This record gives sequence, structure tokens and C-alpha cells, in this order.
Amino acid sequence: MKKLINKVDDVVVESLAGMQAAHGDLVRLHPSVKGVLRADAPNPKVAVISGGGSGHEPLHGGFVGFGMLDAACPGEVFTSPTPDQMLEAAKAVQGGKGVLFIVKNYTGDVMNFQMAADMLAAEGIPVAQVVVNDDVAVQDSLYTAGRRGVGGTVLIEKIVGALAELGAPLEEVKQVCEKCNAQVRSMGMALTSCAVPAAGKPTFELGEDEFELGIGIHGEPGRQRLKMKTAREIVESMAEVIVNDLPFQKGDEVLAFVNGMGGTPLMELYLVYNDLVRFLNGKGIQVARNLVGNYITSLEMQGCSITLLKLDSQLKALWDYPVHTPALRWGK
Amino acid sequence: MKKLINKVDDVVVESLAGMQAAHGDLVRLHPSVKGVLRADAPNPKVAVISGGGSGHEPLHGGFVGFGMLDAACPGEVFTSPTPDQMLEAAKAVQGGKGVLFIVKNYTGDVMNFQMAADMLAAEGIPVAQVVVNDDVAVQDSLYTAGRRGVGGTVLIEKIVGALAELGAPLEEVKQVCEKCNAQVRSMGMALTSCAVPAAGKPTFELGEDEFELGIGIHGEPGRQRLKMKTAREIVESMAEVIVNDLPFQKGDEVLAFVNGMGGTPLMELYLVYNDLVRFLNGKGIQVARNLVGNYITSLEMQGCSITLLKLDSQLKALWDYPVHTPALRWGK
Amino acid sequence: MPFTLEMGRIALAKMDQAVESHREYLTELDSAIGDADHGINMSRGFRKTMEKIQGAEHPDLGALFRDVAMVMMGSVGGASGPLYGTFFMKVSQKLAGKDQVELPQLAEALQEGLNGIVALGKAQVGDKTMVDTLVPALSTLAAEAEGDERSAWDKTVAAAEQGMTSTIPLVARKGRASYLGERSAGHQDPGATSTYLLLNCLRAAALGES
Amino acid sequence: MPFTLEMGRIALAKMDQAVESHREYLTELDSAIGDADHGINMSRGFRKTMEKIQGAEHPDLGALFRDVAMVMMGSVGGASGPLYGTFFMKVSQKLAGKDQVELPQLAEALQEGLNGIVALGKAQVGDKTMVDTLVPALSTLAAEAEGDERSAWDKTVAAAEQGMTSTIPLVARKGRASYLGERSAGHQDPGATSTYLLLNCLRAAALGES
Ligand SMILES: Nc1ncnc2c1ncn2[C@@H]1O[C@H](COP(=O)(O)OP(=O)(O)O)[C@@H](O)[C@H]1O
Ligand SMILES: Nc1ncnc2c1ncn2[C@@H]1O[C@H](COP(=O)(O)OP(=O)(O)O)[C@@H](O)[C@H]1O
Ligand SMILES: [Mg+2]
Ligand SMILES: [Mg+2]
Ligand SMILES: [Mg+2]
Ligand SMILES: [Mg+2]
Repeated sequence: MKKLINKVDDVVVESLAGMQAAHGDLVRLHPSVKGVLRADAPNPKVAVISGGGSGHEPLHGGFVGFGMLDAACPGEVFTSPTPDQMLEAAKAVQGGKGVLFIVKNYTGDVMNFQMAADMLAAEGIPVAQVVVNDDVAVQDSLYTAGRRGVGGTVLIEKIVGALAELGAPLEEVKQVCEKCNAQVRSMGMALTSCAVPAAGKPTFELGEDEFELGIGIHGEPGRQRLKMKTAREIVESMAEVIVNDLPFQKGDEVLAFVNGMGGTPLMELYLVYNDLVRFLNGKGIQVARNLVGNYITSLEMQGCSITLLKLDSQLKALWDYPVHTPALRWGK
Repeated sequence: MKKLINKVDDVVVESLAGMQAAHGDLVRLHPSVKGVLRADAPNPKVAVISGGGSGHEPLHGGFVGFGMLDAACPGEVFTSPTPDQMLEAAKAVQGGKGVLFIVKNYTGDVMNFQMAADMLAAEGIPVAQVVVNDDVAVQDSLYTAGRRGVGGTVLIEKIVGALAELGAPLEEVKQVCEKCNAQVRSMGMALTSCAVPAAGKPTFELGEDEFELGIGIHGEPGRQRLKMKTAREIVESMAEVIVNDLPFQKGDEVLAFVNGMGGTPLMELYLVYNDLVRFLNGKGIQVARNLVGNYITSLEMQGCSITLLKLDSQLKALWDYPVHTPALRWGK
Repeated sequence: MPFTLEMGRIALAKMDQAVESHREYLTELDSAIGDADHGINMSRGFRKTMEKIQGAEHPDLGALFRDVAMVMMGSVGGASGPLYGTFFMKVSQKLAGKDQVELPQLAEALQEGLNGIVALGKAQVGDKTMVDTLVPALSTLAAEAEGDERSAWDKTVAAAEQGMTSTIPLVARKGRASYLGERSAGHQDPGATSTYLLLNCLRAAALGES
Repeated sequence: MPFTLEMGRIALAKMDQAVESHREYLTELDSAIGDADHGINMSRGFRKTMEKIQGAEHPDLGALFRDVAMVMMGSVGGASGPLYGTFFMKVSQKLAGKDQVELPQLAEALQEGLNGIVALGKAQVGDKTMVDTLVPALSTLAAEAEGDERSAWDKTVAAAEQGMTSTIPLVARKGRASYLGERSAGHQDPGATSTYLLLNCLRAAALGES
């Protein structure tokens, strides 16, 4: 495992310092806790805050800015942040209209955000939480931790951020966030493992002719290890599960999101997108919006995930609304 | 070597089809040759055209659109395109004000573009060429192929594209292109090799404790194989050579560009940028603009390159000018 | 022999060492069914804990464990941070103002800690978590606390070990490992393992080892 | 024995086979000092060439080699595409209207091809390129063309082979390998190698092998 780093313990802070140096017009770092704050915060609007383990860049810090997040709280690599981070970030960016936490459904994230929400509420700041759980690779059940939050998070942060920017009250922002979460489904796969810097070696080993289907974004092994197939076959097997899960139906308009896990060339992501569009067209599902690139990654993992979000006119308008963050920008 | 592809021979066309499907508002494919054309071409302006081997995405196709390229001609993976591609692309997008070819300095690219330029001139279309050669890893000499064109190409295409968009005549567009090329210097390094799809295996092997310094963008081995170092040491050794070459001097304003080779996490690129800014500040060189991300890649190679462009008020204004392409967008 | 403030400090130092020397092992376990960071998380937590308590003066066991809880919650993150943080917080509340306690009281305080973990994480025995170690260990300790101290601790640690290994065949229903479904079976739970290590250190300190 | 249109077709078929069976080898050589595509490029070029000429009617050698040149230029790309394209174009111009030629005329036509390569690529002997194979081979062929045919071809191919291996110790001054500087020494040039293969096929066809 080779990485462009200095000290293992300093990876996250040094990377944050670099991001702040590159995008000082958009973001600033919290002076005392690890937090990426919107440069012009606080604004008189609902503060939309997310966070989670590092190693998924540009998620979440790269999505702080106009029309998206007000703050992101990065934990150590693949480790959820601690409650004091969310508490301090929220206090720094909230503008009196309350705070929405967008939480990916991992036990650690959920518990840490819950603690922060409790503390925030105790200080009299209105706070709501939505737990994103769009990963169809995980069989859902009341008795387990439930589905993971993966690619859908990116789309939700964009859409909900737009709504907050437009001045919607906390209750409505939360409600649209829940609606998005109810309409979005994802699945991922990996050709190679990633390596956590502090662990110093790949999290798992895959043979030269194998891939993992149903992978998470933390180098968690997937549900199945399969013999290598063509991109088209892989796309079809993922998209089939996604489509059947909601289900997405003939005539539906969707946002199709092909996400790279960090180590896959853009060339391959477009090729995957090509196969995805072909598949969806075959089902009579119309791709009205799309996103292709590395947006929610697992360090240097090779692989991709597919996310479909069912659109309506509200979600389309919010998706198209201007956004200006380090990693996503249009209309401004 | 595992890749998300179908047939090795179809990688480039399928990927182009995916890009066109994702960005149909910005680009269209040439009906008969491999070419990415600006959707609204021809426009009454100088047509800026580039091209080269595939595998460097988003370069060049991802830079087609308002304020940047009018067409990109992708060859097979790491193989320069053929003259008919440039000829047909040029004929499709030129709007009567002439054509500028931006060519990276590789023997194949130079010869193929030269042939296309000859054919275009024979058809009475004014054509100029600029050969980009910013790679300080290669010792220049009259008797060799000279320096390679690498990261500087991205910055040059942006700046020259803005100038053409503003309506400057061919002579001036060419002149500013040459000025940029004279003021930009780059150097790259790799932690791992890439694997050409058709070759089916990594181009070179690197030990677990080694890196290549002075790498090209085609998996060409570098000038030196060294024992692994910290990011800071690596950045310093690259930046030192770059700064001394022009030379960049105390008080200079620069655009600092940290580019990922395709397989390096964004987290590490920001960390590298952090060390680069520290180094430049130490030299009294001011970073007035920056770009951090995967813009000129080598398939799934892990590593990065550093590019510095000396700025003046004209180049700053052209850099800031709106751009709207699949991979680079602001101000629109 | 009562459990003293000094023993508390020794127990924490031992925990720090145990976690440090099992850092790779815990991470390895977490690689198999989680995200390869449990050893790293625990090591960060105890390193920070030691920084905080070394040199600091604590009037009593409550104050000592409250510091541990705060550091755990504020530096570990992940699932184990809030869980262990809550554990130490609840323990500290039970031991507030006490500079030493008898074993039954200690057992009660630890049980409070476990209750905190269950309230937060909603895991039951058999879900393949640290709860699988804590439940048998602490019920043994409670049952044996009035008898011979060494024997009580030995049985507690033995029960903890059994609880830990009992997680191997289980299919995880809580935490990150639950995403693996059936594939989580056959691997020992990292959190159940770190809990065993911590209880082992507590035993050593309580029996006067230094 | 004159070199006929049929021999030209056989030579091209042999070249296609030779390139195909050395595809990995040429790519391997290009991995060491280039970008690992020379075998792929040549194979694509000859596959497309065969598609184009199979079934097609060519009135003469000039027309045949002109088709080859067009396909090479339009499908190979890289450095070798325009170079081989130019080579075949120049050869075809010399052989325009001829359905067969004697060896001295063929040698002259090939020399014209080489001149085209040098005009385009500016490489000299010693720069570690295909020119290192072509120069000694074609000067041998020119010198021997009036004598015994088999001996002339054998000496030509031997000179080509020597030219090819002469590239091993050289430091590249042209093409992609030049970026490596001193590190390019010790590796045989891929283009010099493919040129040797092609000349070898030409010999076999010219001597009536099928
Ligand atoms: N709901 C829960 N209740 C109790 N323990 C849990 C729960 N979820 C996870 N754990 C414990 O946490 C351990 C994982 O800790 P760690 O790796 O540090 O956190 P993360 O899973 O967030 O990376 C698991 O091995 C398990 O013992
Ligand atoms: N300027 C030149 N003159 C003659 N031959 C050259 C020149 N540059 C490169 N070559 C030949 O081209 C070969 C490489 O061809 P190829 O790998 O197909 O193209 P590329 O280098 O563009 O990938 C080299 O091995 C060399 O023999
Ligand atoms: Mg974790
Ligand atoms: Mg090439
Ligand atoms: Mg973990
Ligand atoms: Mg090559």
C-alpha cells in the first residue's frame, strides 16, 4: 500500500487544509473541531449539515457551499465523526432557522449524530435528522442495522441544499429529504479493495478474475463474490435489483448516477453509463438527469455504484437549481 | 488487470457513446470519425481543436463546450488519432475564422496533426498549430523529440478556448497559446502503473516501496525509480525542478494545478496541494488560482502531477472567463 | 480488597497497552466483517485517554471514568466511540464521589454501563456485538461478587472469553457486519474482542497486578 | 524472378500473420521504453489492411500499396501509423501502374519509402528507431539487387536483423523512448523490430514462398 501522505495520523487534517487552501472562497475550516463550514455562513436559512468518515471525497466536504451543505463533519478515515464536531459545526453555521442533519445509515454515524442532535436540542436549537438508507445490496429487516446510506446521499444533499437555499422551513426541508430517500436506490461493486491508511494494507483481497457485488463504501466486503463479467452484464445485474426494488416503472423519469469508487478511470464510468442508459431505455424508464463521476468514493477502490432517483417536477427543479461547491457547480 | 469494459476493441467508442448520452446538451459525436464536437458548432469564431490518445479522460473530450474546445479527436488508448479524424472534426466545427490545433508533443501526435493540417490547408481552411511541451522531467535537446505535453495542456485549452470564445482572430489565439506554453511547466510521478486494455497487463511493475519520478501520461516509465517518500518530500522534489526550470520567481503569481493520474483519491490530491502551497509560499511565489483533481489521467494509474503556470492579468481574466464543458464548468 | 482509584488508573494503563498490542489484530478482525478500523479507533481512544488522565488529578473513580468517557466520545467516533463512551459515562455516574468500591458495587456500576450500551445500540445477545461478551461476563461477576475475589474475576474473564468466541458462528444483526448477512458467520466480532481485552485488564488491576 | 502483384498480396498476408503472432512481443518491447501499444497498433493496422484488400481488385502494385498506405494512415495512429503510412505511400508512387517489377526497381521503391520516413520523422541511424533497421537492410538490397536473388534477400534480412539488434544498446533520440534518456538503453526498439518482421515477410514472398 503506497499513498501520497505524510503521517498516517495527519491525513485527514492535512487534506482538509489543502481543500481549504484551494477553495477558500467557498469553505472555511472550523477553528477547533474538524469541520468544513460554508465560507459565508451563517445564513438566514435552514442549515443543512452532513458528515461521516473521511475517505469518500469529495463527499461531504466537497459539497459545502451555495445551494448544498452548510457544513460537513469529517471523521477519521471510514470512522464516523464525534458528536462535538456536529455540535460545534451546527452552532457555527446555523442562522436561527434550525438544522437538518443528513446521516448515512451506519450504526456509528447514527449514534454520533443522535448524540449531537440531543446536545443541540438541549441548547434550544431546532434540529431534525434524516437517515439515508438507499443501498439495495443490504436486505432490510427490522432486526438489523438496516440498509446503508450510499450514492443517494449525494443527490439528496444537492436537492435538499437547494430547497434550504430557497428559504423553505425546517419541516419542509426534512420532508423533501425523506421523500428523496424514499425514491432513491443504489448498488455498488468493486474490482479491487481499498486500503485504510492507518491499517496499511488492503481491507480484502480479490482474485484477478473476481469482483465483489453489493459492496459498501468502506471497503466492507459485498454480498457476493463473483467471477469477472463484462461491464454490460455487471450493470444489468445491478440495475435489475435497483429497478425491481422501488420499483421503478415504465414511464418513470429518473436521475441516473454512475459513481466511481475512486480508482476507476472516467473512461470506464462513461462506458458503464452507456450500458445503464441502454438497460433503462429497454425498460421504458427515461433518464431525465444524470451524474457521472467520482462523488462518493472509497479511497482508491476500483469499481462503481449505480444510483437511480425517481424524479418529479419538484425534484427536477431543485436538482437544476444553481449550486456552487468545490465538487459540484452549475448555474453560478 | 480487471476493467469495467465489454470488448477491448470497443472501449473507446462505448465510452464516447456514454459521454454523449450524459452530456448531449454540450457535445455530439461526429457521425463518421471518432470525434467529440461542440453541440452548437459551428460558431463564428476560431475553432480550437485538440486530441490525442484516449485513456486521459476527461482530457480532451471532457473539455469540449462553451469557452474551451470546439472539438476533440480521441485515438485508441494511448495512441494518437489519425489525420482523417482531425480533418473531419475541423471541417465540422470551423466557422470560417480558421482552426487552431493544440497538440501535445509526442511524435505520433505531432505527425498526425501535421498531416491533418496539411490536408486542411489544402482545402483552403486557415490552420495554425501549437505544440505543448511543458514536461520538465524530459531534458530538452534539439536532437531529441523534446519535452512531452502534459498537465499544461489542460490550462492552455481553458485559456485559449476563452480567448477564441471572445472572438480573437487566429493569429492572436495562436500567440496566446504559445505564450501560455512558454510560461507553464509540469512534472508527474506514479505510485502504480496503469494497464492498457488491449495489452491486458500493467505497463510496468513497481515495488511496494518504490515510486517513479518524472512519469509521462502513457504509462511510460519515468526518469528515476526511487524509494517511497512522504508526500511533502515528493512534492518538494517535483516543485523544485519545476520552479527552477522557468524559473518562477519570488513575487510571481501562478496557477497551481495538482492533477491526479486517475487512481489517486481526491483526499491525497488535496494533501499534495497543501504541501505544494506551503512550498511555494516559502519561495515567495503566490498562488493566485488553482485546480485540484483528475483532469489529465493515465487510466487507473495512482500518482499525481504538478503544473505551474505563470499568470498575468490577461491569463487570469481568460482563466476566470465562463466555461461550460462536461469536466470544467463555472460562470454559467 | 476494594477497587481503588489507583487500580482504576492501572486498569486504564493496562487497557491502553492491551489495545496497542492488539491494534493490528482488532483491525484484522474488522477487515473481515467491517471496515478495518476497530483497532485504530480503540488505539486512538486509549492514547487520547492516557494523554488526558496522565498528570491529571482525579478526586475519585467517578471523575476518572468521566474523563475516559468524554475522551472516548470525543475522539473515537464510529460505533465503538459512543458505545464505549456511554459505557464509561454510566459507570462513572455510579461511582461518582467514590475513591474506592467493593466488588459488588463495581459489578453494579459495570452493569449500568452495559445497560447504557444496550439502550443506545439496541443489541441483544446473539446479535454479534460487544454485548455478547459483556452480558455473560457481567452476570457472572454479579453472581460471584460476594465470594472469593480471584475466583470471581477468573470466572468473569472466562465467561467473557466464551462470550467473545460465541460470536464466531453468529450472523451479525447489528453494526456494520450486519450488511454482510450470512457472510458474517465464521468471524469473531471485533468489538466483542476488544471488550474481552478490557475486562481482562480490569481483572488484573482489581487483583492487584501492576 | 520479378516481384509480382500476387507476391505483393502474399507479402501483406504474411506481414499480417507475423504481426499477429508477434503482437504481444512488440507490445512488450514498447512497454519497456514506450507506451505498450506498438503490437496493438500494428495488429490493428494489418487487420484493417487485410479487410480492405481481401476481395478487392488491384490493377497493379501501386494501387495495392496505396490502399495499404491509406489504411495505415487512417487506422494505426501513434508514431508508427504515419511513418508506415508514408512508407507505403512512397513505395506505391514508385510502383504506380506496374503489375510486376525487377528486384533493382523494387529496391529503389523501398528506398523511396525510407526517404519518406526520414523526411517525416527526421530520424537518423543511431536514433533507435525503425530507421536503424531500414537503412542497412535497404542499402544491402540495393547493392545486391543485380546478383543472385536469394542471396540478395538473405543478406538484406541479415542486415535488417543486425540493424534491429543494434538498437539495443542505443539511447533513444527520437520517439517516445527518448523521454527515458539513458534508461532507454538496453532495450530493443519496437519499431525497428516490426520493420525487421515486415522485411522478412517481403523476402519470403519475393522468393516465391506462399
Ligand atoms: N448496535 C450495536 N450495539 C452494540 N455494539 C455494536 C453495535 N454496533 C456495532 N457494535 C460493535 O462495534 C464494533 C465495531 O466498532 P468500530 O469498528 O470501532 O466501529 P465502526 O463499525 O463504526 O467502524 C462491532 O464489532 C460491534 O461489537
Ligand atoms: N521520429 C521517428 N522516426 C522514425 N521512427 C520513429 C520515430 N518516432 C518513433 N518511431 C518509431 O515508432 C515506434 C513506436 O511506434 P508506436 O508504439 O506504434 O507509436 P507511439 O510511440 O506513438 O506509441 C518506435 O519504436 C520507433 O521505431
Ligand atoms: Mg469505522
Ligand atoms: Mg502510442
Ligand atoms: Mg469498524
Ligand atoms: Mg507505442
